[in-house]
Formats: sequence, C-alpha cells, structure tokens
Amino acid sequence: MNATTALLRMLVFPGILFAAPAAWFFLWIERKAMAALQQRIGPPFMQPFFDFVKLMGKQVPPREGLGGFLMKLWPVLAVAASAGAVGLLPVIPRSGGFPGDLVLLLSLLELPSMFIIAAGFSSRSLWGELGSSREAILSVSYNVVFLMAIIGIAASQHTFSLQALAQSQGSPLRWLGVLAILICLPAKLHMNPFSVTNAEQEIYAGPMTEYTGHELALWELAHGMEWVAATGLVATLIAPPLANPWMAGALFVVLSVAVVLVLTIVAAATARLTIDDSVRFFWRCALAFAVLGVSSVLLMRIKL
Amino acid sequence: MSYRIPMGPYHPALEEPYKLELVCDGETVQDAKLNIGFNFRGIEQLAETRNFIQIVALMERVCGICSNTHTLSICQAVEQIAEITPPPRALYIRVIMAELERLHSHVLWAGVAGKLIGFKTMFMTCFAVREQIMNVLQTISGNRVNYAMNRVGGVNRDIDDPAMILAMIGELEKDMVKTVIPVFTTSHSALSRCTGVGVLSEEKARSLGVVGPTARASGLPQDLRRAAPYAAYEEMDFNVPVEHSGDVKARLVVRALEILESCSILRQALSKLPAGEIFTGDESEMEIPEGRGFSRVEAPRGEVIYSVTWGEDTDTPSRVHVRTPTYINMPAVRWMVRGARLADTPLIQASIDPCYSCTDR
Amino acid sequence: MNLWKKLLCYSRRKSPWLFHMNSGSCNGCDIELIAGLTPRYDAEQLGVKHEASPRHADIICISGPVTHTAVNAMKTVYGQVCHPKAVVAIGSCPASTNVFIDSRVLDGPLDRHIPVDVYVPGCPPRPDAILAGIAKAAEILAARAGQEAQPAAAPVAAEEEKA
Amino acid sequence: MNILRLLLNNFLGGSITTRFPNRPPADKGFRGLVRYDPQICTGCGVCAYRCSSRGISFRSSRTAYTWAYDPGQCTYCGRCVDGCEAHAITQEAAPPPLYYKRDELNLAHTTQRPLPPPKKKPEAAPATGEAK
Repeated sequence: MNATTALLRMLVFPGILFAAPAAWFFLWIERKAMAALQQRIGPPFMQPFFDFVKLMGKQVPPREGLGGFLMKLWPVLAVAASAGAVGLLPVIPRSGGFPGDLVLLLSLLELPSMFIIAAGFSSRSLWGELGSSREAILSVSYNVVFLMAIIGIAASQHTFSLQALAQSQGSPLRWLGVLAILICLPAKLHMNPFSVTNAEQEIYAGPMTEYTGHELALWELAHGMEWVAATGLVATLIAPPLANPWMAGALFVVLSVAVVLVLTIVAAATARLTIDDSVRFFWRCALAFAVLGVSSVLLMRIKL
Repeated sequence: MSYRIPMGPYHPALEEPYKLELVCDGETVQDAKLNIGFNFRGIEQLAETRNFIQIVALMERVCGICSNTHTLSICQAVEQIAEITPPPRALYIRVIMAELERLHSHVLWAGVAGKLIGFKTMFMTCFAVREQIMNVLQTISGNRVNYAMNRVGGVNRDIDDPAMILAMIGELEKDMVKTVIPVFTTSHSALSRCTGVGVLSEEKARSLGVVGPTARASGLPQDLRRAAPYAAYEEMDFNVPVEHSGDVKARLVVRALEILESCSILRQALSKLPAGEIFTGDESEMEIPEGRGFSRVEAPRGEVIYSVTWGEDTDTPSRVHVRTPTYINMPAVRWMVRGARLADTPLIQASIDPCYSCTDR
Repeated sequence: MNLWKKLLCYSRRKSPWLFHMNSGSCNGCDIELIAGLTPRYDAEQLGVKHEASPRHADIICISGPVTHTAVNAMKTVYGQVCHPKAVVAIGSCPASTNVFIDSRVLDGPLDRHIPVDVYVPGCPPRPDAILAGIAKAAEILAARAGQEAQPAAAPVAAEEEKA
Repeated sequence: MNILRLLLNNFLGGSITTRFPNRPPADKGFRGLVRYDPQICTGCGVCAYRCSSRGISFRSSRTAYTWAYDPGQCTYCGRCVDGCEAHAITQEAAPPPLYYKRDELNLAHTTQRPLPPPKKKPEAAPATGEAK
C-alpha cells in the first residue's frame, strides 16, 4: 500500500467520506433499535446527521489560552484517529492493507478514549475530570481483555494483518477472541452496562460536559466512527472468506449492523454498573480469558 | 485526599433543584450536606390569605406528585374545625384517589430509580405502565396531575364507572406481577446496584424517626392507614409490607408490595362503594368557626401532618403548618451515603423518594 | 438563503435538545415533561434528546414560578446555553406565578428575567401539549438560523423573531 | 419474566407511541380553558371569590361589572365552574392552546348593570370580548 492509496482509503473509502454517513447510520440504528425495544417510535431516519449539522451551526463560547486550544484540538484528533481506524478495515478484501495493520488499528481505536480523557481534563470542569478519571480507570481494565483477545486471535492465525485474518478460517481460539472483544465493546463505546464515563445521572455528560457547538459535533462524529471501526473489526473477524468482493462487502455491512444490534440489546437489558464493579468484571474476564487462551495455545502446541 | 462535589441545584439526577454537597475520597462519599430552599414559595404564609375554597387549590400545589394527599389533609383539618363529616361515598372516593395516587407515585419512583441506575428500559416500562393509571386519574378528575378532587365536606367529582377502574387495576396488577417486579428482581446489573446499598439500620431508623416506605424497609411496621385510620381506611383489609434489610432493594421491595396492596384496597373500595351524596354542606353558606384542626395522612412517601388554626370571624386561617415526610427522612440520607460510592449517591438519595417541593413549600 | 443555511434550518427544527430547569415548581410539570420522553408520547420522535449539560441544549424548558433562591442559578444556566436557544415556559407558573401570586418570595413571572418564546398553558400541561410547545420552539429556533448571537437577555429581539 | 423476554415482547408488540401531531383525546370531563357567557352571568362575583390563583378578576361598580380571565394565571381547578349557580362559566373539554406572549389569551367582558328599577330599560348588550 503506497501513500496515495493510504490517503485515499483514509479520506474516501472506507475513510471519512464513507465513514461519516456510516457513523450516522450506525448511531441511528442504535437509537432506533433501542426505541423499538422500549415500545417507542424512536428518532426519524438519520437523526444523528441532523444533530451533527445543528451542532455545527451552534455557537461556541470563547475560550482563551492553551486550554481553549486543546479543547478544540482533541475532537479533531479523535475524528482523525477513528477515521484512520475505519480506513484500515478490509471492507472489500484484497483492497490493500499491509502486514501488521491490526496493531495500527488497535492503537487508532485506543486513541479516541485517550483524547476523551485529555479533553475531560482540559475542560477544567469537575464533572469532566471525574468522567476522565473514570474513563482512564475503565480503559486500563478493559484494554487488558481487548489486547489479550487480539493477541490470541493473531497468535492463532500467525499474522497481524487484517487482510490475512479476513481471508482465513475461524478457529476456536478466534471465536474466544471475538467473544472477548464483544465483551469489551460496550466499554469502548460507552454503552450500558459500562457507560460510567458519561453517566448523566451521576456526572452530567462526563468529559463532554463543557463541549458544545462544532466541537461536540466532532465528538459525536468520532464516536460514530468508533462504532463503525469497532463493529467493522468484529465483522472482519467473524465473516467467512468470500470470493466475490461485492458479496463480501455486503456481508461485512450486514454483520456490522448485527453487531450493533447485539450491543444495543445488551445495553437495553442492563443497568449501569458502577466503576468498581466494571473494573472487577473486566479483571475477572481477563483472568478467565488468559487461562483459556494460554491453555488453548498450549494445547495447540502439543498437537503440533 | 478528599474533595467536595457540589451536586445541583440543577443536576440531571434531581428532578427538583436542591444542592447536595458531597465530601468524597476518590469515588467514596464521606459526608453529605444538603442545601434546600430553591423551591420555597412561602405557601404556609400564602395560605393565610386564602379562604377555605381557595386554600384547597393552593395546598394542592405544595407538591404535584402527592397533590391529593395535601388536599385531603387540609380538607380533613378544616372539616375537623367546622365539625363536618363527609358522606360515606365521599370517604370511599377519597380512599380511591389516595390509592391511585400511591400507585402512580410508586410506579413513578420505580421508573426514576431505573433511570438513576442507567436502566433506561426499566424507566420506559414503568412509565408505560404508569400511563394506565394516569388515564384513570384523568377520566375521574379531568386532569392528569393536580386532580382538584377534594373539597371541604366531600369530593368534587363522582366516580361514574367503577367497572372501568376495576378493569384497569386488573391490567396494572398483571403488568406489575408479570413484568416490572420480575424484571427488576432478576436483572443482575440492577440488583447489584440496589443490594446492600444505602443501608439504614432499624435502630438508626428508629432514632431518626423516619416515616413511610423508608421506615418500613428498615423494619418499622408503621403505617398511618393502619395506626390512625382516616377516610374509609378502617373498612379496608390490607397488609403493611415490612422488610428488614434496610437497603435500597428493601425499599424497592416494600414499594412493589405496596403497589399490590394498593390494588387490593382499590378493588375493595370500588366494589363496596356506597351510594349517596358526594359532599355535605353548601360551600356558599359554610362558615369556618374558630378552632384548631389537625390531620395526619399517609402519603406515598410517609406521614403528612397538617395543623390548621382558624381565627375568629375571618374567612382565612390564621396559621397553616405542614410537616412533610421528606423533612423527616432527609437526615437519614446523610447516614445512608456515608461510605457509599459516588455512583450510588443519586440512587440512595432518591430511595427515600424525596420531594423537596413539599419540604420547602 | 444558500443550501447550508437551509440544511441548518431544517436540522435545527429536527433536533431540539432539551435542558430542563425547575425554578420552584410543584413537580407536576416536571413529571409531565419526563412522561413526555416515555413510550406513550416519545419525544425522541421529534429528535428531542434530554441533555444533562446545559452546554449541549438548544431549548430550555422552565417550570415553576421563579423563586428568589432559584433566580441566580437559573440565569447562570441560561447564560451557559449557547446561541441559538429558545425558552419554553411549562405551565401557568412561569407565565404568571399561578396560585403563588402575591407571595413575597417569588421573583416571577419568568419573562422579567429571560425572554420566553413559547408558553404552554395548563396546571400542569399534558405531555402532548409540552411536546407541541417544544416543536413550536424548534421552529422558532430554525427561524433564528440566519441571526448572529444576540446579546444576553434581549427580550425585544426575541419578540420580533416571533412575528 | 426475564428482561430479554420483555425486550422481545416490546419489539414484537410494536410501539405504543402516539405519532406526534396527533394527540391523545381529552376526556369528557377534562378541565380546560374557562369559558364565560356574559348573557347568563348575574354578576355575583362568586367565581372571583373562589379563584385561588386570581385568574378571574371581577371588578364591579354600580353601573357595570368587568369579568376578566387570564388563562396564564389559571390553575384549571374548576372551582369557579362548580360555584357558578347561573352556569355562566363552563370549562372546555380540550387542552388549552399554546401562546407566545404573556397575556395573549386574556379575556375581559364588561357588562352594564341594569339601571335601578324606576327607569326600566332593557339590559345593554354586553361588550365584545376584547383581547388585551
């Protein structure tokens, strides 16, 4: 993959130009499905898009100095990082990629939550700081499981290339890894039961409390693209390899939407756990998956 | 390092403006300080400028959630001064309204509790169930919230169609027994937020003198409907649910059981509804003599006490004093939140079902 | 009016985010507003989101007769909501202080402090009436699209808008 | 019932929402705006005496009386309707309309009192309801 195709992938397909509508669509599906599970009608089609446009046209209070600059900077960086993450997804197989892009995808997926933490602290609001500290604690714990899952998957297939992973067949270890990723996704996407970061009944909107206008719009966009990237990652891992690129693309979208729906059902069925319960949960998961993963790797070695 | 967190006065967890200042160590709450008064409208003083018809509509706006309780209390107090006994049908209608109000208030509480623990589906389900009750209230009284049902000497509106309410109660009970209660009690994530949180021991409850469901959840079987029956409660047969663990879950269970008891009371009242007048006395000729009236009513949140003094040859009271359940239960919150997690504080303070607009008046 | 402006107008009408404030109300209007978010009325069908932070909101719903103690907090919150914004007064209390008229601790009615765009009458209004008020306020917001930030508390400008 | 069953039922049952411009109907006895019929009114002023929120004001002189009503001030409690012996006051069974300016919906009626008996003249036609 050369620089041009990389840029093209990041900006056009499946990057920003494609990812932004996809982000709004996924956010809309999430809200609409949530409403359907609660006997409601839910928002009109592409509501997140209207929210985005409206927020773009809303005034931002003047903020001076380094704090103000940083507050402007973080959402832009978050959008860039998540757009990059989406750009790496092998939506249509054999369309590029390089060995080791899974590692890059992981770090790009991790960056928005780092930026959220930074944003909460630079907004200098008490609630922002509380939300940021919660996000920091939470990300430390779920990332252990997340990384373990990714490493397990990569180890089972002996590759860090998304392309190769999309092409290869599943194995028990891989399914275990996908399960672990699915458990982490609600925390990554600030969904119930791990929505402690933006628990509005406790700490207002958490790190986002002070944000408004186009900055908030960019955060929402970054959040939506995180959805696309994260569900896309799962879809890549569970999709069976198909020869026809169009079929593969369609399957990718269907699987992504299915993941969104699964996450929505989980969110609708649970209450928010407290931060210490969440952390405890993830460390237990980490322990369980570590034991399972190591033992299965050992078993595979013995077989070999 | 401990730091202070000011919650409120406009905080999403609080329906009403008040300020809760928490002293926290990390996410653990060490102490809480409550600042109220944002809702103070001077109603007790205003009541001294209203005559006995106007005062009912005024007292109704002490609190929009338990509005019937307040009108019932003031009417009972004034009736005591004027020595009026409302006809039996009016007493039954008062019981029906009081129980409908308890139903809607408890279901509302369950919904708000669901919202506070981030359980949006529970919130939506409870409110969808609650709409049935609101429909009935609207059919009976002509409004969804402030019913304007009570008047000195009886009630304003008759219940024309008891069968419709009976059908609704059947539906509601089915919804509660089959949906809301099992869902709340089988959801691990919801239970993990409620169990063992905000414990108020029986001794502490006794020494603080808490009232209502908060007391009953701490093992104090006190209920005015049983202890000092008013309206037609003497003729009703019901249980007073008591739990002993004193945590948020116990308060939840007490309220859930009370909803079922309310349904049973409603059923009895509606089937025994006596015929006859719905009020005594002609309001245009009624005179309130000098005297003092005192009335106690079991609101959804606990005991409401009204003390009304009427001066000589006036058409306005000389003093109306109200003691609301939240006023008594509030200090208990301080003991409940000590050592609790910050995330549980909204739920703990909501578990007494606070009503600061009653308390501030 | 160019395309972006048109889109902006449309979006503003489609996505009113609420911030709810109680300035000493009896809770009646507040629970009716909350009931408006729930399945039977479902404010989300209008794109309404009940926001926790005033910074995110477009429409401020105010209930209650504006007590002395709440007035400053209320003005602060009003200032925190960014332009464009609209104010919906729920119930009779903010319009006229209702039954609490001639109480000495009230600083109402509401339009003495901040400009009000829509009044929803009722004591309390029904949830569907509140939703209608919010939809109306969203239309007023959309009409304000071309306008630049107005100075804080300029009731006159707000009144011209409506005409 | 388990939460997943509830979600499934909700999903299969469809929404119970009223689509926005439609509104649930008001009941027969709904307490809406107060309507006043100056033809029937006897000018006793009991409605103002019974009104807790001063929504109805009644100013009377020897030659005329003015009945004024401010819906923004009204509590919709219906006590004026209950107390009106001539049934000149009724309540609409519909939710009151939105309004955009304070006092926009105010109503005031001035009615001339019939002159004292010696000179008997027909009652003057009531003045039109003018919005302030």
